[in-house]
Amino acid sequence: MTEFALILVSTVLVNNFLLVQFLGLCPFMGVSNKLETAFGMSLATTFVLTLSSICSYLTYRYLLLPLDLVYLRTISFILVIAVVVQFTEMVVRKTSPLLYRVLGIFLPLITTNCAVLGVALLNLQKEHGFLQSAVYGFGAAAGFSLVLILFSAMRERIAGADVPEPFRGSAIAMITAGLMSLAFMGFSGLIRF
Amino acid sequence: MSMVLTAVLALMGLAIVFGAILGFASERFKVEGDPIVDQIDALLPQTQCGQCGHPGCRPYAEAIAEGEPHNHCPPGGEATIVALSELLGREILELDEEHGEEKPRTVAVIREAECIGCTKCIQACPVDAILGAAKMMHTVIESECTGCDLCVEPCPVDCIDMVEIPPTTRSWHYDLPGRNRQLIATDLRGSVGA
Amino acid sequence: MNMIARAFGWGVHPPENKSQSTAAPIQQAPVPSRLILPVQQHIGAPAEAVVEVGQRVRKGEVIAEASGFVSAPVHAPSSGTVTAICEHAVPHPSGLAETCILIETDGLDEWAERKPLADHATQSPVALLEHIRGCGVAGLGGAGFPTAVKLGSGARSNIEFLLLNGVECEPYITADDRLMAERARAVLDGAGLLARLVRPKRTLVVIEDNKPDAIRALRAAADGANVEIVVIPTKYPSGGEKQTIQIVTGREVPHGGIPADIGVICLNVGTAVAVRDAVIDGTPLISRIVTLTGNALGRRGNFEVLLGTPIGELLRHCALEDDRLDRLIMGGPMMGFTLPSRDLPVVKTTNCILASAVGELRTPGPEQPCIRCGLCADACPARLLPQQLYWYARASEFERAEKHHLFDCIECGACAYVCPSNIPLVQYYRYAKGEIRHAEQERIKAERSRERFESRKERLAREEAEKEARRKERREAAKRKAQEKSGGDDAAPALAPEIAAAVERVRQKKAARQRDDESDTGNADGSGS
Amino acid sequence: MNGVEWREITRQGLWKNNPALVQLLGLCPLLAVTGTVVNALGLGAATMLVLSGSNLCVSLIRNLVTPTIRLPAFVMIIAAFTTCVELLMEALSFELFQILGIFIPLIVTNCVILGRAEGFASRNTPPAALLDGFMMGLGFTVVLVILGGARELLGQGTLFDGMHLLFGEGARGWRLHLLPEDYPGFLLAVLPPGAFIGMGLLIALKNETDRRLLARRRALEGRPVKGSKRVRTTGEIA
Amino acid sequence: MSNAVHVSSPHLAAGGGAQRVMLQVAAATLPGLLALLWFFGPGTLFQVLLCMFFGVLIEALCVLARGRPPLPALRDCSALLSGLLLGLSIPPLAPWWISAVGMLFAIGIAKQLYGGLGANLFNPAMVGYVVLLISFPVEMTQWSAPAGVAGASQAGFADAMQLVFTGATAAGDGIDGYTMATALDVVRANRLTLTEQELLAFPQFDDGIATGWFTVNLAFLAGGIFLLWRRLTSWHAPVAMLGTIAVLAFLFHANDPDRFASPLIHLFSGATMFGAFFIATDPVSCATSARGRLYFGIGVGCLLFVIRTWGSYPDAVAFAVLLMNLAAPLLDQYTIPRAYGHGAKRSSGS
Amino acid sequence: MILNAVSRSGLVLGLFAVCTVAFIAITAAATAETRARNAEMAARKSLYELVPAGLRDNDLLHDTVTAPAGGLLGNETEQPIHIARRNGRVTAVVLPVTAPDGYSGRIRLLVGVRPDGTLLGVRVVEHRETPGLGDKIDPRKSDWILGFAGKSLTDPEPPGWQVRKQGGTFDTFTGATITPRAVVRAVYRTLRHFEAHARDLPDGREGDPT
Ligand SMILES: Cc1cc2nc3c(=O)[nH]c(=O)nc-3n(C[C@H](O)[C@H](O)[C@H](O)COP(=O)(O)O)c2cc1C
Ligand SMILES: Cc1cc2nc3c(=O)[nH]c(=O)nc-3n(C[C@H](O)[C@H](O)[C@H](O)COP(=O)(O)O)c2cc1C
Ligand SMILES: Cc1cc2nc3c(=O)[nH]c(=O)nc-3n(C[C@H](O)[C@H](O)[C@H](O)COP(=O)(O)O)c2cc1C
Ligand SMILES: Cc1cc2nc3c(=O)[nH]c(=O)nc-3n(C[C@H](O)[C@H](O)[C@H](O)CO)c2cc1C
Ligand code: SF4
Ligand code: SF4
Ligand code: SF4
Ligand code: SF4
Ligand code: FES
Repeated sequence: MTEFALILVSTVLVNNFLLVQFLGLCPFMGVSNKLETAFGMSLATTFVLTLSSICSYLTYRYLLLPLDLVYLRTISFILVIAVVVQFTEMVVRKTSPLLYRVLGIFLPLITTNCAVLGVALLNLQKEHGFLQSAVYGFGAAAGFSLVLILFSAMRERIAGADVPEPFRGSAIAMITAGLMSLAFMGFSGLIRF
Repeated sequence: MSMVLTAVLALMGLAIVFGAILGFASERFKVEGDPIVDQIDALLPQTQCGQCGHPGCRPYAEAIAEGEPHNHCPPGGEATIVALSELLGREILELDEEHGEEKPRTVAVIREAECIGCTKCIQACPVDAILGAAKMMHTVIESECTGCDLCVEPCPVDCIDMVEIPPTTRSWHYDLPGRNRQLIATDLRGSVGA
Repeated sequence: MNMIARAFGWGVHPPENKSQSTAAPIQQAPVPSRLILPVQQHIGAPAEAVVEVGQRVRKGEVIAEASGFVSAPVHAPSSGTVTAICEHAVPHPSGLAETCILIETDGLDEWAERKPLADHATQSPVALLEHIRGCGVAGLGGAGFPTAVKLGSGARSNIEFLLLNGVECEPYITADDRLMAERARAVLDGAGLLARLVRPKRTLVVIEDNKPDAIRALRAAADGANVEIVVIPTKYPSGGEKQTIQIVTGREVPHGGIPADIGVICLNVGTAVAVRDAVIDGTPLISRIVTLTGNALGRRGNFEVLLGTPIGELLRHCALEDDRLDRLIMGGPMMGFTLPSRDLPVVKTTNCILASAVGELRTPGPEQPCIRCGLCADACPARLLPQQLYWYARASEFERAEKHHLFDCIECGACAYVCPSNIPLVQYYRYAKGEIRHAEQERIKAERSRERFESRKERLAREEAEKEARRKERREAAKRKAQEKSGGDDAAPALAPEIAAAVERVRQKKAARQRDDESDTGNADGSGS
Repeated sequence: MNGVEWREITRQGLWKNNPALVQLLGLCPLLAVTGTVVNALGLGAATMLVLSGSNLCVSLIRNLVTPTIRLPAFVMIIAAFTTCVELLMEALSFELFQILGIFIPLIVTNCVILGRAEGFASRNTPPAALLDGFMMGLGFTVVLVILGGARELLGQGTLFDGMHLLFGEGARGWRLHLLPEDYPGFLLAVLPPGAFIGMGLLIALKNETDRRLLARRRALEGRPVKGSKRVRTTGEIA
Repeated sequence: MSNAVHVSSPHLAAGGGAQRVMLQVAAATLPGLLALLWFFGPGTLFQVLLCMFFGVLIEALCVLARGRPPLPALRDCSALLSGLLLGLSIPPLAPWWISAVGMLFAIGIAKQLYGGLGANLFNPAMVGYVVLLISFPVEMTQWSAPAGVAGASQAGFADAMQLVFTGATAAGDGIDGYTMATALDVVRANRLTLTEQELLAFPQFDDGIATGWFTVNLAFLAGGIFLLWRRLTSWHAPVAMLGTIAVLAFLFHANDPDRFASPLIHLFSGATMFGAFFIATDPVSCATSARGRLYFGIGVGCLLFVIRTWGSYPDAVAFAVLLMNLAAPLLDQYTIPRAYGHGAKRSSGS
Repeated sequence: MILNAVSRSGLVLGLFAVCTVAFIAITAAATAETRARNAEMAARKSLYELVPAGLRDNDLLHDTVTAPAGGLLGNETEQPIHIARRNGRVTAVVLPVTAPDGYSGRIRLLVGVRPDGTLLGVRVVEHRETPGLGDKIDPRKSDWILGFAGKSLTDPEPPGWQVRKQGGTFDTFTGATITPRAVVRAVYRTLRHFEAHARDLPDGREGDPT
């Protein structure tokens, strides 16, 4: 149990995917303008990330490893992810138009969210088992969501600020992310491997 | 060679399974319709002036949905561009000046004495805001006029003016502080000392 | 007497400056030579003028009739001749003009027949209400809401408290104070009449503890009457209706609701007296008590002023020292607005004219950025976050501002008063509210334009289809005829004249399309007629 | 493809629509591996290769795929190129391969690549697509290298440290000490916050340059004709 | 008569300008500053002056770069206060360029890029501090030894000045001779290996409290009480923060006194009181509503305790505050007070 | 209809898979050898740094015995001890060690020891010490760690196996005492461990201390 708790603390705070590991930054910059959309994106990412973390693990463990095809991991993982994403999108769109309104436009973006593939690859690198992979995926998504939501709330406040002309928009967002990452350095050392 | 073969077979298997799942899902979970045009149209000012290069607001809404830049509507101006940016998740742009500039809201007024009753303005008006019959004097229904000024040009005797809507005590409101600094600084003794 | 005022944390203590105008009793202001009467002096629909230019009117005669449910008639404050019904600047922050009735007084001050409500003690509430409505009584404490409407909705609800608002928390203003001190009896009579209408469980007169004369007078007069006098601590803006209700009853008027929803009805003490005068004396609302104060005036005090009296004349009466004048404010320093000219009339809602001398009002320094110190939030009686409202209003983020309850702001100005950065917060809110209302109107208009555009397009399509059908029919008929006639010879000259005309029209139309600026005379099929 | 088009694609890739500065895509590698010039260059080159190759292939097969499987198909092409580049790098420049770590396989999810595949290559001819891929890749690499250079310089006072990882032993001597030897090193620059802040400053710099260029062009050319694109909503008036 | 048209009510004001608030807050740091000078030598004075100088300079340059007149922006004195607060946080004998870099990030990046006073999301002084701490850890962890600790020697005025400006005294000594691990450093480094008695036997401690630091904290507490009394800041954030630290420290300490420092050490050493009353209270980067500020304070307290106890940093005021700054805008969204008339409050009269 | 769509999507995607995978597989096959060699080289590199070429002629990487977890070496899991030989005789041993008491957690080291108990050298494999402070144990940042070469349990004497601040002979970094202390202690323990187990070395020692 503590092991899973440690994985969670580590992925959410200490080695936050966005601010420390630099994974998933494009959607982080792209869909953080409004709090509502950030929530939608967080939900969608959490779902897909956890699911694809599990699916990638299964593909690796039961297909690539037995056949000695580890070098095909990238292509098979990305395939798994693309399919999980697209399948989720179609199902959500049909079964819950309401949810689709919230999540729909974000789902395709997730395929190219490198956090998703990153989780799958890091699971390999860290030699995680099934449950560990699932928790790692979930933790990564939770960390992503936490920071994304905080960031979007901050951006909403910046929107009203008298930011110097050249810094309006993405430049100040970048700098804000930098200061966030600065603050997150405070967590370093919390988990001593 | 066998290495290549297992690789190909394994991935092909995976791909076929996934392809099949997606193909199945695409049929099973099919939906139609694109509500985004309605949402865009709802944000456009409905002046129907054509400055965006489209015959009316809805065609422009369709064009935006297709990817045309969303900064072509002068009557909507900055507010509309911002709203569209938010809706579409696009960057906020400046109004494209080739399409015109943002001006205060106006209405058409026909100088009735000069009107010859040619009905051309009636044909030009996109919202049927002009009343009149052939050879009779025409008038603009002020509350319906969108201020698109499409009726001005066709008038053969140039009797239509676009006038700014004057504020009333009901429509007037305080401006953002600091907008009219000079005014604030001005000593208004003259106007008060009646 | 049980004390039911509660402690409250919000509010501010601006310097009161009330003693300047309480020295003398209420005096009668002279009848001016000219009266300016806006047809709208209240919330709701403007009244409609029922007099004509040149007509002679007598004091108390109706000159404009109420034009809707929420509306109030206007009466002639003195006798004279109507000289114009025209646009004239009205007392409004914008300084804009509205329809006014101008009367040249004849100095006779000749009353029309006064009609007190006979046997008012036995009259039905409906008759009482009608009488009040007919007398044009509107709230004298704030926004000037037609009193009969308010009482009507009170009479329909189950009212527990009738509050007479004698708080008068604004600095400088003493009109209600003097009224209560000098006409305590009338206030209580009014209260009695109002109580008959709304049948409350308790009737309370609420007064701040800085008006000992008024409290004494009312307590003396109320002895035995079924009215309680509630004294509350002095703090601005406890006189705001919602705040008074909260202090006295502990209840809050729900957002978007009215006091009657929580069993309270709140009227200014002046309004109560106006009701009394209307019912017992048959005097319609033609005058009110106005505090004339400020160091730029040689004579300060409270005056009973005819509505419509030009402020310039009042100021002259009070010996305005022009060279000392700094600001001319209608209302108090916290809620009032500056007047852009002096040729403006006293209206039903004018409780004070403040002519401040240079250096008298501590005006805000230059605006600085908000440091989010939170003093404004501490002061806000509506429990808002003024600093957030300001942030969003300034950035035109109206949606967020509304989420922070912008429309619950009563514009009391307590926040701006305490702001260390001297930010004119209220102006930001007024700007934001105005823009939001404006956008809403634009949206409604856009919606209508869309419908009209669509229906026009439909109509054109229909007409075009019909025309096309007709054309086709004619063409076929022509073909048939031609075939019958000449067996396939389709020479044009042989066509029937009306068909030739039609073909010509079509041809011309096509040509005209190519030369767009050339005008065409064949407008037989003009679509607009 | 004519010269005008050629120039336009180049301009789009390098400046106007620069994937890193304007589209804000591919940020993860951009920030993660720009601690030194050599890392930046290595990843930039790899990305450029994948981008050009996948753009070309996508363009070639653009008429073959149905919308349902478009995404997986494109992704597979990109993944194939990425894996090949990864394998090649592992074979040719092992140390760099280790330093760049998972950011090489992550080229697959570099949004620039899929973005160009979807947005450009699947709608244009192979030569244009190839050029677009190359130019976008170049634009991306240039930003990577600039950011890498700035961070390396501020963080450790050197430039082109470790170039031998990419260019062989001969490049060891390319290392420049631009700042005095006892420069304490501004650690922030090489840590994550420095990457974000540096990127923010770079974007601001581009915005400012653009603004000045625009002002100058406006001054030269004059303003566009206002309202020249208007049409009549109600058709021509007879 | 200056009847400004279209200027809304109110026509009265009680505010004395932002600078009055800032200067009073600055004055409230005086007891703390004096205590620091007493225990750690005159170095802090140079740091404070340098930081204020660079703060004002950088603020002026930034405003000028935007093509605006610098005087109105400087008049509010907030750059001065930020400089003062950063100056109080950095080690007394740090080289002069530390304050320059710190203020560049504090004012140039954390404040002016967001639009200046009132717009910054992060506490400028703490951004400056953290940038310095992670970039120049050597310079930033060399605290002078407090007077009264065995073996501590203090740099005199001239020595301190030379150390700050040239890095060495006239005699050629570096700062090593004057520095010593702080009490919190000792706790951080030894808490897993030593018992409480052994820990408190270090010269940095005296009677279970951190020598020097205890008094410094008391002095800042006094300044803080002045702030609360003058209503220059609301009580919510500092009280919540100190309360949270006290409760957490008490619980853990009671459970295992050898592994977890006592509440007394947590509350009265390092920058606790300074942080509670002068840093966590920065109105601009704090949460907005009273409830938000309570949560903000609780958050700072929790993070401070967690990072001090399990993290890499012996003192964590700056990180804890920055981390909560980051959460403040979201807190604001969810702690909007219930406005008048919202929510069914219908208690009956009397 | 459904079946049609399913099979078509499946087939086209399958086709893509075939092409792309073939492409990858061929590349993989072509580079397989180089890659394997590279990986091996990389793994050897740190060992070779500690054990100069003159001291070995065996396959250092694969000539290992297992060190159990815990004990003086302080490793969390079993780790291989690499043994260098020349002409079949042991010339050096490379021990994996974990220092548990670094400033920010464990520090993993490789310690090279000659059979006579003198140090060949020490290298840091993994650490999380504060950049700019504790990370000077990395030879890329400072030469400090190279100073261990030639030291042994008798040089200096055990009391000297401390950092200078605590009366020992080893320097510390400005502002960082804990990290060097942790490393020094770990190396000292390694030497003690080596001494205790020297007898267990697979076969004799080359060149007894003379
Ligand atoms: C738009 C509007 C509608 C109102 N409708 C009613 C109503 O239907 N019944 C009622 O008793 N009071 C009504 N009121 C009166 C208010 O409850 C309140 O008494 C009045 O606005 C006093 O305003 P003051 O506080 O600004 O002077 C209305 C007020 C406004 C502004
Ligand atoms: C900030 C504020 C302060 C007010 N102060 C008073 C006051 O002191 N006395 C008063 O009678 N009305 C005051 N009003 C108006 C009351 O809210 C309320 O409208 C009035 O008492 C209703 O009575 P009426 O309809 O008879 O005018 C104030 C309104 C506001 C917004
Ligand atoms: C943020 C921070 C990071 C530190 N990192 C390290 C470190 O990595 N290694 C280390 O030995 N000391 C580190 N220290 C210093 C220790 O806390 C302790 O003060 C120091 O080791 C005592 O050394 P001294 O006696 O030479 O001052 C750090 C201190 C701080 C404040
Ligand atoms: C009570 C109070 C506390 C303050 N604390 C800080 C602080 O911790 N750091 C800082 O840079 N400025 C502080 N300031 C000054 C000012 O608010 C700060 O510079 C703004 O963040 C700049 O926009 C404080 C001001 C006040 C009134
Ligand atoms: S410019 Fe705007 S208002 Fe005019 S037609 Fe186009 S969309 Fe409508
Ligand atoms: S009246 Fe003229 S300006 Fe008004 S809507 Fe019609 S055409 Fe447009
Ligand atoms: S009182 Fe003024 S400075 Fe303070 S928070 Fe409110 S608006 Fe901002
Ligand atoms: S926000 Fe509105 S209600 Fe609150 S104090 Fe300011 S003006 Fe008054
Ligand atoms: S590059 Fe990582 S999400 Fe785009």
